[in-house]
Amino acid sequence: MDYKLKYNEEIITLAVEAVGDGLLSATMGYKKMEVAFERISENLLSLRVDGRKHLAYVAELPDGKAVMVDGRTFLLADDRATGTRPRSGGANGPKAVTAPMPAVVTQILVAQGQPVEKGQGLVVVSAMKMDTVLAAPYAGRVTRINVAEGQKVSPRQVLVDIEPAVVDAAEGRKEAIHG
Amino acid sequence: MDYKLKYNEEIITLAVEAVGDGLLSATMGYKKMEVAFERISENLLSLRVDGRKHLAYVAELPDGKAVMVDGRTFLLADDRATGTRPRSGGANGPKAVTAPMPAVVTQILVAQGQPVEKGQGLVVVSAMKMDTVLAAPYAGRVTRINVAEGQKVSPRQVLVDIEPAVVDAAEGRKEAIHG
Amino acid sequence: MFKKILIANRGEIAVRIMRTCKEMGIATVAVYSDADKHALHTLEGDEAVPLGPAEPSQSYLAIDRIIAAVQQTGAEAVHPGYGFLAENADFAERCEREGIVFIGPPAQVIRDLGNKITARRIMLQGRVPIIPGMLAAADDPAVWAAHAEQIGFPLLIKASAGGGGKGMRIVHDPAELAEARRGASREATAAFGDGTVYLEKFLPKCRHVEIQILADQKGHAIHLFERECSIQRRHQKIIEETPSPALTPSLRAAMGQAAVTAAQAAGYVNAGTVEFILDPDGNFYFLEVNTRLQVEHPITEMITGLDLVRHQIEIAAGRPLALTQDELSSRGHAIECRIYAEDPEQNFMPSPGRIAFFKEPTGPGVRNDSGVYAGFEVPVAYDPILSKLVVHAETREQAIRRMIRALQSYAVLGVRTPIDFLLDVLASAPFQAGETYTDFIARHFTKWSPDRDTLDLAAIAYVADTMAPKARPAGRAAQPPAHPDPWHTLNHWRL
Amino acid sequence: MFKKILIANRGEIAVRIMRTCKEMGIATVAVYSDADKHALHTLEGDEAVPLGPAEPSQSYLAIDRIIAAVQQTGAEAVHPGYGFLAENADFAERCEREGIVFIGPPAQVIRDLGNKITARRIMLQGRVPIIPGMLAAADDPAVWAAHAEQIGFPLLIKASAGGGGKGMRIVHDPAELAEARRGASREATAAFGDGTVYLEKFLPKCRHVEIQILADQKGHAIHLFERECSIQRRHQKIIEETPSPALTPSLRAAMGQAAVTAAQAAGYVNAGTVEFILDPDGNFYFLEVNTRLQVEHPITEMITGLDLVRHQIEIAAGRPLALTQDELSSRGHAIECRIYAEDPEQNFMPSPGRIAFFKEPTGPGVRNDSGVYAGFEVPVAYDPILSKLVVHAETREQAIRRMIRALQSYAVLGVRTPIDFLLDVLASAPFQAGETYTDFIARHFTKWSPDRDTLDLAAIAYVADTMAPKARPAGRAAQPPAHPDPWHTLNHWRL
Repeated sequence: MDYKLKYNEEIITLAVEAVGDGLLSATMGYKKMEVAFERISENLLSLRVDGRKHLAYVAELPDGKAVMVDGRTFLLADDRATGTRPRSGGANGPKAVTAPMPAVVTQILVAQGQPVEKGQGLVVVSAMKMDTVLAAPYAGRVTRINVAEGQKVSPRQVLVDIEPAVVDAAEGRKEAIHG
Repeated sequence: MDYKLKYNEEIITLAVEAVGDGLLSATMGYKKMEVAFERISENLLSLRVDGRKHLAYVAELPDGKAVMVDGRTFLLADDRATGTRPRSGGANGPKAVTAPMPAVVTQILVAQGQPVEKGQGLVVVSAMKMDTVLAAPYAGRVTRINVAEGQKVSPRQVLVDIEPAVVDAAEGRKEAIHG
Repeated sequence: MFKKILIANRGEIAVRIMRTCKEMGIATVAVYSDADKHALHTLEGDEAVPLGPAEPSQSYLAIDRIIAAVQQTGAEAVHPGYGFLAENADFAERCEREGIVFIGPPAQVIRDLGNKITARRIMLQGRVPIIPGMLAAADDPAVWAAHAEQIGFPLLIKASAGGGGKGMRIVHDPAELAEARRGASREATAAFGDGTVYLEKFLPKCRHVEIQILADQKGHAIHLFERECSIQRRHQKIIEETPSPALTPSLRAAMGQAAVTAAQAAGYVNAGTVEFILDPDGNFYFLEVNTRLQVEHPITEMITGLDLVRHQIEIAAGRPLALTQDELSSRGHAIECRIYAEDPEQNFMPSPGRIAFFKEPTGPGVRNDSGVYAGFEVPVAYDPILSKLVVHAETREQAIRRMIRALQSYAVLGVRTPIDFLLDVLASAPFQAGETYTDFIARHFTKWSPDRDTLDLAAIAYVADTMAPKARPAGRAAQPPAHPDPWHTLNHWRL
Repeated sequence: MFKKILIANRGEIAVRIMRTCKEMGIATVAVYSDADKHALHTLEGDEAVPLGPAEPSQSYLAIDRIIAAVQQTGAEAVHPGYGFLAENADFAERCEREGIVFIGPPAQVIRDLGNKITARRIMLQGRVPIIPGMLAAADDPAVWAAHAEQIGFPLLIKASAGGGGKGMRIVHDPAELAEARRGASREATAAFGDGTVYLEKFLPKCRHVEIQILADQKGHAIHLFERECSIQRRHQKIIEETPSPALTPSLRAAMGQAAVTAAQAAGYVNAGTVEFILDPDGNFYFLEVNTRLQVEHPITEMITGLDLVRHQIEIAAGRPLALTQDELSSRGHAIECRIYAEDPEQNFMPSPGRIAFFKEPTGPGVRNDSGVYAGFEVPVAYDPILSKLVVHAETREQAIRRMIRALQSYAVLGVRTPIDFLLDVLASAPFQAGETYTDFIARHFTKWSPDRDTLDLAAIAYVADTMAPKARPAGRAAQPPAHPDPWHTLNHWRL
């Protein structure tokens, strides 16, 4: 069975074969690993990967599972559940600016109908004593502002809709990487 | 609503009236208490009893709930679920000797059919580096031995059946208390 | 001694103060905003008074509401913790006026030391070394130009009311001076309502070393050695340690004495911290006095064996400080890591949310002062500190190893933390060599990203978690029969 | 230094040893019985080798299997912890023969000191004060009678191979002597396979005070001050503290010196403990040497700032002990409470079972060395210690208050513990006055039962738990929409 796990903007592919009770064989790229696993408690697993022991703490979150191994924590999501997410730009690219975390809108820097440049500040949100400027991911025109100053916003709530200017997708992506 | 809670061999009776969301009025004997409560997490409750705050940790166990308040832990069981349990002796009294904890039988001191005195050692069990002699709770005759030396036993497993000698129930109880 | 203290703060520092109060037999009053109804400090206070909405101005900074809570609960003293009202002279003054003991220095001392220009003048009079620079506010550009020339470039413009890097500009060239001054002043006005700025010499490769002091109401003052706090991100400390790898015994004695002199020059009372800049040649310069308990106070507690909060409360209650400088000694080495809800991959952006799982490190020489628990929703409204992880060991090398072990066994799932980033800092050669300068993160860790090998393991753990059957039933392995014989042998074991 | 160490033990002590190994960069091998497949030490070891069935004789006491595990994993040294094989001279000898470093004294020293009569002779030669009594085994009843008359009644009969109170009898009258001797000898034979018993003067109102020692392979020995361990139930310590409330500085120096002399007289190497009986007049007498790490070692670590396990390993690796007596000092006051799975209402009967919920105390000066976790099934087969709760504070009074706070915030649900009993002992007037004699529990706490007022609160909590809706869903308060816009603003914050 193949697993596609999303980590940040990246997809990690594992070919997994159950080879016994609590035993599996996992292939990642050129690396093949023999794994023994056992659940110790709700959030704790004991693993043996190619003969080496590890403890893994796992918790279910709304957007995936948080996994901690050897002091390092990763948020992984089943990509089949969430759909592939290209990094930015292109035909499947964003049409909106969303809130990255629960925050309060402290300032709106643009007006409806206004053309904006890529990287131009649109909205200032405040969370945990820190102000953050949310910037336009591409050039375009503000079609709608969905929030008011002082309003609380949730993760991924769409704050501003932007209609993109016609731009070559490949170039847009390149710019994003160099930005 | 009345709660009958079993604590050791004792029954604690509470008359409880829900007086609002997260609010109840509890009467125990002559004491009446106004209680506000709120669940903080699966095992943690915040209580306000007659205006004083307390934190209570609660866990479901097979034989009741363990409750910890201010560093003191009690095992309480709903008596309606378990039925009343007289302390010892009398018509409803025990007919058997049971294991008090998971243990290993190290020695059997009596034989089937043998008459035994009250307090006479019947079985030695070993748990956690400590040997314990299980004694006859009353005089009688061993009708059956259900275990063998070296056998592992579980809490409340019946180890030895005893048919009681005819004895005045009231006197039997008195002796048990003075013993 | 006080019978009841109100803690005008939240989170881990409120919890930490309550613990000492409880040990002193003092009842505690927690205050909380709507966002903190289920916060640990709200749960752990003997009483808890709601203040109002999450916004600090309407809760933890609302002086009237806090004073009302003190009066309503009959508390005799207020501990401000750090942040919020801890260095607010108006609040301290209001407490004085209302007959409430403020656990900190007198209002006038907070006011004097809160103004950096005033503080510099006090230190100069007390012969405490200060960074070359201005000693009075000035409007005239010619005066600025003259000072600039005399001090020499590069220069640093600082806000007199400042803190947290706001209203600060580095100036490399005379031509930039006027514009930089205007920009800094504008920023200072916005941040502090006071646009006063002044000039200092800029010291590029330096360390941030601070000295903990304690002073009682009779004027007896001592120092509790130094803390090295050079590892910072966004002008905020993330790793602190003591002793400083840079101090010799004679430099330690000189800086300690300077801090005591500074305290006495300012008429200081209670616990405070004198911050210094230390240059690579061993010259040190007064930076500022923090007139409160510091986030990093536990490392001083570890090496001295003292409870600083207890001493704060005793001093505030008018007790003389029984400790003398001679009997104090620094034992072993202590390190603190601040564990924030933040994302080290995203420039330490805050990462609020619900903590789904929380397992704290334990063991010899490990202390974790936490303000959260599994199930708690870390609010958006406040500084996202979750806990301060502190270790103590015989030597610096052993303390580093101990901190690495502690970080590796610290599981916080549900919000992002810098635990893996901190692991890499502690394991790095420059940190281990003690090359802890204030530019450390910018110099060595700007392009940090998480370990790839462990990511592979995490992916395997994800799959294993999906495949492994979920938790076994809550009951014991061996269930008792449904209607067990009621007689309990246990009662007869004493026969 | 060793690259890999096998820990021939289980539970909290195995976990505690592993932590130091990890900090020293030494890989650890856990061994486990069938009952400990999911034990914390099994999980935390870098490797874990199964030994066999739960019965100690087939697992943790099975020398052949442990030696095989060492050889199979390539470990260079074995740490025996305490209990099991820790004081087994045959095991130490076997390790020596197999070229495995045994982290403890040489086999011959364990053998000499394990025989109490031999140990008494060694101490006498070293001029260490011993309790008046016999110095050789004797069969002749006339010899016994003569000794008895010379020593004077009451007398104590002890097993030469003894420990844990087995083979011990107090004799008040010459007429009882012969029968008591036969009984003690029978018990000693059953327990130790050696029926040798001897006579000592019985000291009724006394304290149990022990001195921690460290000795390297070059003969350099130091002491790390005392531990007062008088609070015992069933001849087993439950509360230990240091400093002892009974010791003056001169008595401490004298006992410390006697312990170092004892160590040198016995040719001692590694960490060990010299136990003394201290009478109310300040006379002290050698009792025995424990040739291993003690359960209560953490309180010594707290007041000295040293990691005893690290020093054990360094000494075993042949390193000279760099510490000198002069530079050591005892700072503050430390207390340990042993948290067993046992029922203080039922004569401390073991209480095995599944731990349904486990919340450890934390905070300044609090350390909990635990070997369990929520969900773990405490096995029936072994000593039911769950953890050692240790506190450190500036004074004895503060340490007591700190321990009370820590115990009050320690939640262990699913097995019975003595936490509430310990709370009452710590709060009692005789404990607070330092009247800690070995008869303390029998004298003040035989009729103990739990607090009734808290029982009422617990009943209310039971009802509230039944009425309060169960846990809210695991997700965040604000759920994202099912198919959110995939673009993540976060990635663009650096623009």
